Amino acid sequence: MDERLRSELSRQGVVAIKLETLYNWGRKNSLWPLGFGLACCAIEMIAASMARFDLSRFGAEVFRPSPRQADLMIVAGTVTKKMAPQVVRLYNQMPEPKYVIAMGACAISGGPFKQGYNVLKGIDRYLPVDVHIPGCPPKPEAVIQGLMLLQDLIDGQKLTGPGRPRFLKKGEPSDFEVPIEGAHDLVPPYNAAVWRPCKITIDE
Amino acid sequence: MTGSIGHTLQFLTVFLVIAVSFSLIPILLARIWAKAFSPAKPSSRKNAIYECGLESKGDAWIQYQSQYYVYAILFLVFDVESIFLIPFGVAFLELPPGAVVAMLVFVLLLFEGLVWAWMKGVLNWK
Amino acid sequence: MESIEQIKLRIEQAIPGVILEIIANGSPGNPASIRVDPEHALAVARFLKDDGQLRLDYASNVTGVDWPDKVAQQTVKVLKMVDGVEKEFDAKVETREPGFLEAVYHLYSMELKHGPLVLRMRTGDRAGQTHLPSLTPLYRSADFQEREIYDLYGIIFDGHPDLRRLLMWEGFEDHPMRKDYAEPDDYEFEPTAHNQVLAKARRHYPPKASNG
Amino acid sequence: MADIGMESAVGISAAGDGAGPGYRLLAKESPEEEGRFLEISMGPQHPSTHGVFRMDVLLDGETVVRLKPVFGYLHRNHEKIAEGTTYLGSMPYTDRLDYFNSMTNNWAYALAVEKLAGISVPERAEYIRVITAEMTRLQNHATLMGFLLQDLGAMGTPLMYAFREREKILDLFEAVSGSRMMCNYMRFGGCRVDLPSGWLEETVRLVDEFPGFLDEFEALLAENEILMARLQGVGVLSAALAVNAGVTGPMLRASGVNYDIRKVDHYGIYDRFKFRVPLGAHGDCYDRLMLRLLEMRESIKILKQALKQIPSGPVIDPKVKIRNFKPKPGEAYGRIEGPKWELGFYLMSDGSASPYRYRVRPPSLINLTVLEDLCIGQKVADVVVILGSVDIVLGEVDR
Repeated sequence: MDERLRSELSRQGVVAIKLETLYNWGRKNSLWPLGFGLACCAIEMIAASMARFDLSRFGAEVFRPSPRQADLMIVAGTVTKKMAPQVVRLYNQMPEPKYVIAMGACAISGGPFKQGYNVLKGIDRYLPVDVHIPGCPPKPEAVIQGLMLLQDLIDGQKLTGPGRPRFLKKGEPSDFEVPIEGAHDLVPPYNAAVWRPCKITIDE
Repeated sequence: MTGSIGHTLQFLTVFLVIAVSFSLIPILLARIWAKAFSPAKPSSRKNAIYECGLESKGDAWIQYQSQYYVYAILFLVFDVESIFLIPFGVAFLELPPGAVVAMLVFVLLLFEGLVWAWMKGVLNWK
Repeated sequence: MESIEQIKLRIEQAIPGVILEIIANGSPGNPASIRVDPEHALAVARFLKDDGQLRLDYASNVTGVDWPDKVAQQTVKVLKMVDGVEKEFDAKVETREPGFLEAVYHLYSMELKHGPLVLRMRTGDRAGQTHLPSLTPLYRSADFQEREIYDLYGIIFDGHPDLRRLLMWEGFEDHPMRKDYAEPDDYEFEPTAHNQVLAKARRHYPPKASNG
Repeated sequence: MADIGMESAVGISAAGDGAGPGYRLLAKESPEEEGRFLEISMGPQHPSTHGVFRMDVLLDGETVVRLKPVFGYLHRNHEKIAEGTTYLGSMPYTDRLDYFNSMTNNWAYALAVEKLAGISVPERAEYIRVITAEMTRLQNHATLMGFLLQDLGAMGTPLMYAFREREKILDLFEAVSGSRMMCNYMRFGGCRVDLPSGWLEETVRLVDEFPGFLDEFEALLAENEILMARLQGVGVLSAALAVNAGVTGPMLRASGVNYDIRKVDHYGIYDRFKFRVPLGAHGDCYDRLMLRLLEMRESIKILKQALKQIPSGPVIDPKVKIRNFKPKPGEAYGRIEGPKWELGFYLMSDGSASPYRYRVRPPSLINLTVLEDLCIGQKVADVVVILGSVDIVLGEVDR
């Protein structure tokens, strides 16, 4: 099915597309985020879904309160060590094709509150993050650009073959270990299966 | 004669088959799709009870108050009543006055039950 | 509002046996504070609240402060016998002042609309005796703030109706706002721009001859 | 003053003596009472709790028997970090305290440091501070009404109107300070930069249009039967309990106590403007909502006067050292009437560049002291509305 034939057919009013494209097109344009604001970034997320910046142009303005009906978790704000088990438990309870957007410097790496004793230095210690939106808080336009980036990511997902996304592979886990609140810190401090710290050598 | 009746019955069965298959095919497709493409991965963490992000403590099988049961019964009674009223409403014009009186008795009987429950104070929450 | 000395005198008359101390405030134009001994704190607070001229019925702010032990190094002349001859040596002597925890109350009056009276209470020391009387029975606004001080500083408020940790999770054991709190070490090196700048600096400047 | 007892009438003692994780509200469940009470937690992730705030509610059917708020899910250690950075270094952190009103947070912190170090502020800076603070009050009250109506069930539509007005004000803040929400605009002794050209005319136009929005909202809200049925008589706060529990701001004035720090402390230049302080009569949720509407009208009056009288001149006191700013040892407590309530900063300095103790008076945390008293006996749906009318922000509750 080369391009010339396809354009010829489309001129006759016949649309020929792959099932994969249709499947991804449908999912990409109806991402339902989980109504789950943590801090200041949540206000910018709400402002992005309001009339002026209008997240509903991308089909993502339905903020579902319960994780069972959401397929996109926007971690908007500082994840504290007291809140981390809840965030991971909510992620576990979401149905399978689910994505995580780490919105704001706090969710990405602890942000301005990095030296806090009760602040988790980034949600990618416990959850696989798909899109990072830097900023403190990122402006609503940045939130929309982050969402469009996620839509491109979904667009490129394969249905078959080794390049399949995580949720289509049998062996890949769909939920992750929930940390427990220990005596001095979260136990375990990070999820080794998910978190890939950057390898450095301290040169003397 | 029977052929024409047999004929209309066949006509009905075709419609029945189409209706049933129209509802079953998407479910079948979804099942095939799940088996072929996205494997199911049930796990205890995923099926945990959702309680605002917290771990749910205690089990849900506790003895409930009888008050809830009374509300449920009253709702059920009036739900069933509305089922009877629907065909009555559809065939209202062709019905003789006797049927209207019968339905009136039926409705008033239930209404009297509600008034009694209200007077007895079952409805307001103690 | 009267001056703080007058208030001190009137409190001493009203409550016999109370130990009051006025602590000056270094910055200009800000009120000095009164330090009360924990035993009479509740009685003093009740007096301040019901007194006709003061009517301090609004505890605006309750703060915990940590004063760690002060270790002062002094050099002292010491006489020592060295093979039969007395010689003077100066030896370093460490004098250790015991630190304490402090609760500071800012009391205002909503009725007479006048300024803050700063009330201070100090605990015995930072480890064993960290008990202070709670003012929550008098000022309900101190309820959550005292729970927060218990959580972050470790002052146990006697008489508080529901003393639990406010901000940290219940299983947490340390008191994080103390000056000597050691954070769990979850340091994560981030290759930021400074890293390249550091490497470039190292290449440019030869390492110092005696890096001891 | 009657000491308001903590135990509720039903005589269920607080089970928790710090009893480990899973603090249970219900002390001991005798067998025959097993199903009587239902303990649920409107937990950290809940559409009604404006952020990560958790309430453990004990229910008898629909009515609330006990309610214990749980905090700490957004405890970001603002005070511990502030003890590590310089005075100016923690100015951007104050934006993130009450992330709806960054201008007034900055002003409160700047006021406290100016009190500590004895710094004077030039005229024009005072006027700019009053103008930006009153505009913050406008957008905060508009957003509050939007969220309260969303709690009542009007999903989204009133919030759209409120955010439309808020966006206009945020554009002006972005023009003057560079960022929509996190302005970081005040400095000790004035403001960072002067107003851009055309900003004042733009603000005058906004202030002239704003009453139109207010009339529109008042027409929608004042005589709306659903609103009156749902809000009147719900969550009544008595004046005595309000004063004793340290409640401040519009919630206190809705109970009839005339205590507005702009009139009590005479900070800034509020004495030059004629404005009135609206007071409520019943102290219920309806009064709190309407009070905010009236306060917006007063803010517009202040803005009109300030915009006419603003002089030209320096925006910051040139004598103030920005680089290594080391105030003399001492302590100071500065507070302002924020859009939500009294926001205070208590600073202790030991002569070094970073504060020895940096304490933020968390007004939303203290206003929540009375949440249990307001909610006992109400229905669960009313708990959501009462929390909405208290108008908390989690960045400030947990700091």
